[in-house]
Amino acid sequence: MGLKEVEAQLEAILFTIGESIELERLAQAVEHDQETTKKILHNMMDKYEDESCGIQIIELDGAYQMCTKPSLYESIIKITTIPKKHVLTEVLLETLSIVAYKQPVTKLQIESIRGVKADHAVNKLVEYNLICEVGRLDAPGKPILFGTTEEFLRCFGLQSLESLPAVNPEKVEDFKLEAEEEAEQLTLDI
Amino acid sequence: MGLKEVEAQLEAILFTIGESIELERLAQAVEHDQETTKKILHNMMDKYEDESCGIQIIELDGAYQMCTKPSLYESIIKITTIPKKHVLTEVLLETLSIVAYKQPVTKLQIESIRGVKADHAVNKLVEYNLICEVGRLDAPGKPILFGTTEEFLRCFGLQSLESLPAVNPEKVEDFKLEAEEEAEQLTLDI
Amino acid sequence: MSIPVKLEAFEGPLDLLLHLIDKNKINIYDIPIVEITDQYLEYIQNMKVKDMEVMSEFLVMAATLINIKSRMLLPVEVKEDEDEVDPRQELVDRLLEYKMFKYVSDKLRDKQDDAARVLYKPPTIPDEIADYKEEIDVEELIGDLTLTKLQEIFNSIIKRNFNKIDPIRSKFGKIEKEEINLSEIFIHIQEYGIRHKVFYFRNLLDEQTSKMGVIVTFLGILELIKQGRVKIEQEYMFDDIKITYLATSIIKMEEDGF
Repeated sequence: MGLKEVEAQLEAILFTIGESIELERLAQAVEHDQETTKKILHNMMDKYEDESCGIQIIELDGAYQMCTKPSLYESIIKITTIPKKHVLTEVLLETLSIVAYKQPVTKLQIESIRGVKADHAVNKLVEYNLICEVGRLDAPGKPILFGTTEEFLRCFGLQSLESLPAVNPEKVEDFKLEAEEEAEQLTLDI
Repeated sequence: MGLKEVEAQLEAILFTIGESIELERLAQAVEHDQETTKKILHNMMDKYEDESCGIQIIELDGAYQMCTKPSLYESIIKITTIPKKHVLTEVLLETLSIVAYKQPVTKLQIESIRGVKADHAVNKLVEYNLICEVGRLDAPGKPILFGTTEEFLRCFGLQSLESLPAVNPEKVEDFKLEAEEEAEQLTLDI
Repeated sequence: MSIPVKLEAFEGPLDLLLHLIDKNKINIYDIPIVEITDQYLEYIQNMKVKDMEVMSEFLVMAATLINIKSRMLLPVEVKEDEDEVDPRQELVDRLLEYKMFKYVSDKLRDKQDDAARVLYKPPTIPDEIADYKEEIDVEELIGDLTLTKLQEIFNSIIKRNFNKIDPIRSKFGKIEKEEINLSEIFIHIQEYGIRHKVFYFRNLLDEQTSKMGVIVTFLGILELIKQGRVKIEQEYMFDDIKITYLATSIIKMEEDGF
């Protein structure tokens, strides 16, 4: 089977399914190994970069999904209404960031960072399918551990957790240096 | 606006809508007259004829729709029939054990025992035919009561629910005592 | 100092603290604890929400601040081989961590806005394929899971639930506002006494519905005996108490009356 035909197969599959599909399943469907299938997919992704293309393929933690390019958003909403996404309040977003960067994390750990109860926020994020239970902590009471979902990656345009915005370590270092300098002058002038 | 960009717009629109859409609306969206839009569409249709393309644009009575090429039907069937890997995760196991020993039980009751939403787990277990609806609770909203299936009994070699080993009530007492002892310990520490 | 911002606007104690630090333009590593604590407490006092849950979260931080403040006021015991730890250090660390998460959540919000511009297509799987129901091999799914193991899982859930319950606090009843006003009841007894002159203790109790009401009424009578304003007689044990009201005026309960 020629390369071109495999490309056509993958395109048709991704179009029909609409949702994300794991590389493993795609490889099985086109009867190639995962390595080859991945190469073909990335080859297609390059082709879609052409400015005459309105669609693209995105990778989500080893799964692939077809979607439109962000630059065409305005043209699309001209003729169709897009279902509203969940609006994340400050509380939800802060809680979500903690889960994203600290995962797997328990509710208690989230609460100790934010200084407030997290029950409501955690439940809402689970309901929105942005975080989910990933296991239990081996500690008294076996508290639930939470992690982020694939939907989280999709909603925030992330390929994987590695592509989370980096917390600028330099910035934190700057703070620290500043503080040390001041600490030297520090007297008990409270 | 360049021709290429219009093509990208049309592609993105047809992809998102999924259904057929009249030439008139397409022309409005891309801000060109119908004649030009039609020409661009037919140009795209020619391009899609390439064998590396899995999708095509079809014309239906003055309307256009994006769909897969009929030759790729087999591949699409294949992907939908590839068996997915099913595993009983920790979450599913816990939920199943609650249903087994507390049945008949509502989703809300499961949630209050586990402390998190149970929708996903309950749906999965129903899909796996391990639990099923066994009735409705006579309470506001008439919530569904879940119990284990015959398949569940068969798999565990049980003749009926009665042969399900009951949770030892003494053990429950033990837990209570343990918890109280720990609490006393705590007060001593204070 | 007037409080321009409502406390409800803050996500929690750390949020409020960061706001104060920001507003006073002070270095997070060198927090003037006295000043910040005073301002913080002022905010709490002006809190509109009297929700215990919310309030307690803010109060925990207030206690922490006061603790740091008092530690800083105490003379530092100089030990030679020990590094002097600034009492504020832990608070600074917490604030920094919280600040960092606020910072990344802003970044995530931007990412979300960008990602929302990408649109997806609902599945368009032909009906005949969509109807295909995958056979799930339940036996394979269950694998080596045994009933004993399932029961162990259930037991651990139950045990976990007992652990979750705070055995001390779960026994606390609901805290309700004291509806009984001592001085009001005290005056009420005297009014009753003036009207009836001679009556029985039980008559007074008819109007009291709660246990606390009964106790307070009893205490009221004791106080009146002490002041020589009533005379009481009881024929035999557990018999109703006959009360004769002697005074003609009504006195107010002394502040430290009870």
